[in-house]
Amino acid sequence: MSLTEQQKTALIARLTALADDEIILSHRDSEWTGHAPILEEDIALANIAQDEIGHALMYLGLRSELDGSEPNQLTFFRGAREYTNTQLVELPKGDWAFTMLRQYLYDAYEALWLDAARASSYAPLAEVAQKAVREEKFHLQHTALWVERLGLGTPESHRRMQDALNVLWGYTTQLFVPTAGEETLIAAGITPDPAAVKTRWESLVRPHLERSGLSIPQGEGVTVSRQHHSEDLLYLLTEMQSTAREYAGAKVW
Amino acid sequence: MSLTEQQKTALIARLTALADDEIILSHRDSEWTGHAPILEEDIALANIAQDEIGHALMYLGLRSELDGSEPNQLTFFRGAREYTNTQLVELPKGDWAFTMLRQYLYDAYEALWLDAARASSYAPLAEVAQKAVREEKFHLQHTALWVERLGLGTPESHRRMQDALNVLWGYTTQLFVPTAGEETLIAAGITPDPAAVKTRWESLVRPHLERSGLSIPQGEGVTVSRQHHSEDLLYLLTEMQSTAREYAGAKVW
Amino acid sequence: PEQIAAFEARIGAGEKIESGDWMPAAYRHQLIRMISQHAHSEVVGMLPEGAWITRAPTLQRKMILIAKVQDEAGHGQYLYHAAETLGATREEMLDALLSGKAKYSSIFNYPTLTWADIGMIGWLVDGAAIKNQTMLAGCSYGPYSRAMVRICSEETFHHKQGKEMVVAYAQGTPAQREMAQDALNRWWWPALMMLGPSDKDSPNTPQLMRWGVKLKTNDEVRQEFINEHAPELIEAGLTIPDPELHQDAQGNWIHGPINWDEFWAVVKGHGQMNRARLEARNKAHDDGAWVREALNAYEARRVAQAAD
Amino acid sequence: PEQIAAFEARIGAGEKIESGDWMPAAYRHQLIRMISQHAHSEVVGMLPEGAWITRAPTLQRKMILIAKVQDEAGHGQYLYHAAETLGATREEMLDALLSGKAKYSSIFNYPTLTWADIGMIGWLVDGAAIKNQTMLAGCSYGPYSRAMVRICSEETFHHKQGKEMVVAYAQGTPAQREMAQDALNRWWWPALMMLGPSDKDSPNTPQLMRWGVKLKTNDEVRQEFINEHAPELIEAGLTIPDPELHQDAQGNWIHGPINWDEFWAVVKGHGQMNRARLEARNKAHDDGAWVREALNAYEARRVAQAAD
Repeated sequence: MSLTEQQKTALIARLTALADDEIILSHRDSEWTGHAPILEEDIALANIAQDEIGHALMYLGLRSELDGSEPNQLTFFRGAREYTNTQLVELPKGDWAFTMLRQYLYDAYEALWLDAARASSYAPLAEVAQKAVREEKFHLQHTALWVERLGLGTPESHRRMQDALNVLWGYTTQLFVPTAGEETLIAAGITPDPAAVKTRWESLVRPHLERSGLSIPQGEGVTVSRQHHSEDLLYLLTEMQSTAREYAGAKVW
Repeated sequence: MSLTEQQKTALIARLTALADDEIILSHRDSEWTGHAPILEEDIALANIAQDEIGHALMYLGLRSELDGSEPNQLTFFRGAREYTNTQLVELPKGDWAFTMLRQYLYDAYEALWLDAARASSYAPLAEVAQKAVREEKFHLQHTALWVERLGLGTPESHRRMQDALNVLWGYTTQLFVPTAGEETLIAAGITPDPAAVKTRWESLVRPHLERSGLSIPQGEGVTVSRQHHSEDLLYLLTEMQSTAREYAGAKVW
Repeated sequence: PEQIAAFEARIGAGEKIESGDWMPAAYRHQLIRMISQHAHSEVVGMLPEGAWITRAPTLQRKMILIAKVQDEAGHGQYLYHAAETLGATREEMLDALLSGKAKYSSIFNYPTLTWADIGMIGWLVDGAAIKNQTMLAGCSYGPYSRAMVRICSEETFHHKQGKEMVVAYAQGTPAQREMAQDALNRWWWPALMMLGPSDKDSPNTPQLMRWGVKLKTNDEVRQEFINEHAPELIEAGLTIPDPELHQDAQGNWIHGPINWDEFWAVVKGHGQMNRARLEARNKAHDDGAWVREALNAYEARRVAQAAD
Repeated sequence: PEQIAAFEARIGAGEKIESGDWMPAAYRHQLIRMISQHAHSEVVGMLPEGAWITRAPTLQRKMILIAKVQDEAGHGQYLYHAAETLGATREEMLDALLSGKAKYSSIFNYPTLTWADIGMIGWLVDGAAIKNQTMLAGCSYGPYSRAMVRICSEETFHHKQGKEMVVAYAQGTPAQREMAQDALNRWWWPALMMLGPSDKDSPNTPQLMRWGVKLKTNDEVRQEFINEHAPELIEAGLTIPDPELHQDAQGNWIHGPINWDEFWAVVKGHGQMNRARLEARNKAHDDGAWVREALNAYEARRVAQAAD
């Protein structure tokens, strides 16, 4: 299919949002490298972080085909005000419960989004979704098990998981806020309807959280657009972009 | 007096070392702003941090007269490998005991160095030392009292002070390591002999630490030159220089 | 009722009420609420600006910003003292802040994302605060009124510095200009909102005005703020992010509709930084507990020794 | 003594000793020391490189670096397993690391200060490690020898990547060239030293060679390392920071005097990062205690339920 200009603009926004979430979450996961509670998890989380960067490159690659943008330029030379990740992924890494629960909530969302995107009418997206969904389901299995083990482990691990859920739950709402012009993509079957993904997501994560002994908080979530960020993103980007910006003239890395 | 080329080079190195210590320590102190244990100390430590930047500007001003260098250019566009601060001041801020004890050890050194520098044969240095020594003695009074209060306060505050001293003591040695060519400055009475400052420093701080219930650790200190840094300095500079480097073309701030 | 009449007569005559004077419980209560909120705002307000001390672009700007944040800590101190004259204790007030029970100005729940925000906060946020504080300097409670006079003169200095910064950046490199405009885009509406809900949604105002605690309504103060700042921002070459903004026949600058939903969402805790601000204050308080204990123990021992 | 003779005969015949075989206590002890030190080095070695994952200049480099550090964690795992075959427990070994009793390669007490350090570590530090590991792959203890074979093939890949990076930067922009040269200035001597003290200061070597644990002396391995790397570095356009370096008549590259005082100072804890490295490992261990407890509790419950 060939995209209309309107669809192209909307798809660029959605792909960038997807990539930005992966880039920022992968950064938070990388912060654990060398500091995980067991050596096996240094390995597992490094694996997840690697796949996330792979996905970011995949989404930015699709974007590049649409507008000729350069993935590393977008990653290392946009400021906090231009990033369109959710606040969920920019929150500081917290403790292991926070990290595993955030990763679980996010993996469930991404796995279901990709699962639906396999049916995209835009073939390049359908293709990559087909490939990425397998990795994502593997992450989901890993983090779902952690949620259960920590939720049901000791009173302390349960308390930490519940604390993490109390903070994180409201932020998940933003994952499902449509990006600019997304309705035209949904209408044309190019990308999944976030509302439908949310329904499936809720019916997946709610029972698992409850089975893991956790109570899901009430109240409204964060519904602002992905342009809104906390100071945490600024600190993250300062670090992440420091080398690229210091050697801005470099052609080869 | 007019300086020989050799003296000029050596004096530039010494002034830069003095300024670098102030810039880095002031950064560590600023990290407490808004996070001090009592509001009164937010104010007091902000005051110290301000004076330190004032001193850095003073030393870099003297350097500027010698080589036309620009203080902000030196501060915001040198990398970790070019900074010549001691490792003492780049260590992460630690707890309040660590911060107050480091500040005390440093203030005592700077106050005594400045006190001796008032007799410098290089008039511009003698003049600024005369002025700065008063501020420094005020800082010293403040931090000396904290050392005593925490050293003698509760078992916990005493333990934290002793832990801090066990880490910090070895790093103080580097404050007194001569900078490149400093012997020519000492011979001409331009700057104080670090060995003499060290003798006075020891006879000031050792009894005060002991009076505060602390035991001074044995063993060799850090004697490497001021070119050697830890990764902590890198992280500090990434943050400190982020704005200046992002807007490197700016003429007016 | 007789006492109330006498009290209201004193206020009507422009007298100041002092700490020991009789006052209605509701007056005392409202003042403690307002003054402690104000003190909390100074203390929480140190966070968004304090975060940029370590990122200031020059040594001179770094010194100025440290001095500014230090002033804010000082303002917090005076204001806690003023509230103490009404019988509140610093501990009660801090507990209320740390538990999330007490409010502070919602403006500090917005993030500072660039260095230009430091200038813009000085110009707009301090500018709005000054309008409010100038009014409160005339309020009926003496200690609050006097604290306001002192605070206002320092804030005026910060306001001037902030304006100078933004004006310079608006005339600086393209990147600086863009940074200044972006800061205005993000701070304009929050600055308008920080002067409080529209009069029709501000139930306390009439009572507070009768008691001389407030001398003007929120909308009046907001109008003064816009009338001063709108022309200056335009003069600086910046675009105010309100397409409906215009001057009316009386010369007042009339703003477009304010998104009060956002205001209330932020007040209720949904701003980007609400959680982080309270966590930072709580962490500072918790991490400082052993220090305060040590100070007390040392002091108690000193007093005991002096008594020997 | 008969057993020892038989044991030494097996080694002399090139046989591998396996986990259940009889071995002298000193052989077991030396191997546990060496293998666990080696495992600790992999684990601590994650820190200086891991710190740059969040600072890599491109997404591709970031992925490669994560993969590399992940490999190091994997090497740590194999090596702990190999040491376990000799009766050491992971806990004992970790305790010895965390308390500072066990050593790890001193090279990781040097700081990584620029991105070029990541390339230089791959090229020089992994290059030196490979020389050592290739030798150890032929060692007499089967599990260690097999772990070395596996590790060596991964390290060879890292070595190649590191070399490619540095060569590219040496031919890059002036700033990149300067970064590469500076990295060489800082890592050259530590890389030479990491192959261990000079033979005359290495008292264990003769015994270890007789038992087939080491097959070459430190100085022999060092010579191999320099012979390979010196010409490649020069070819890349970099200057090796040793004015006395030269090739002798046999074609060996002869280095100037090594500052062994620095080596011993760093070994004894006076490197820039010794304290930080141990603190980081201890913090990770302490912060992870509740997680490990929860895992055990969950697992115990699962096992108990399965038994029902």
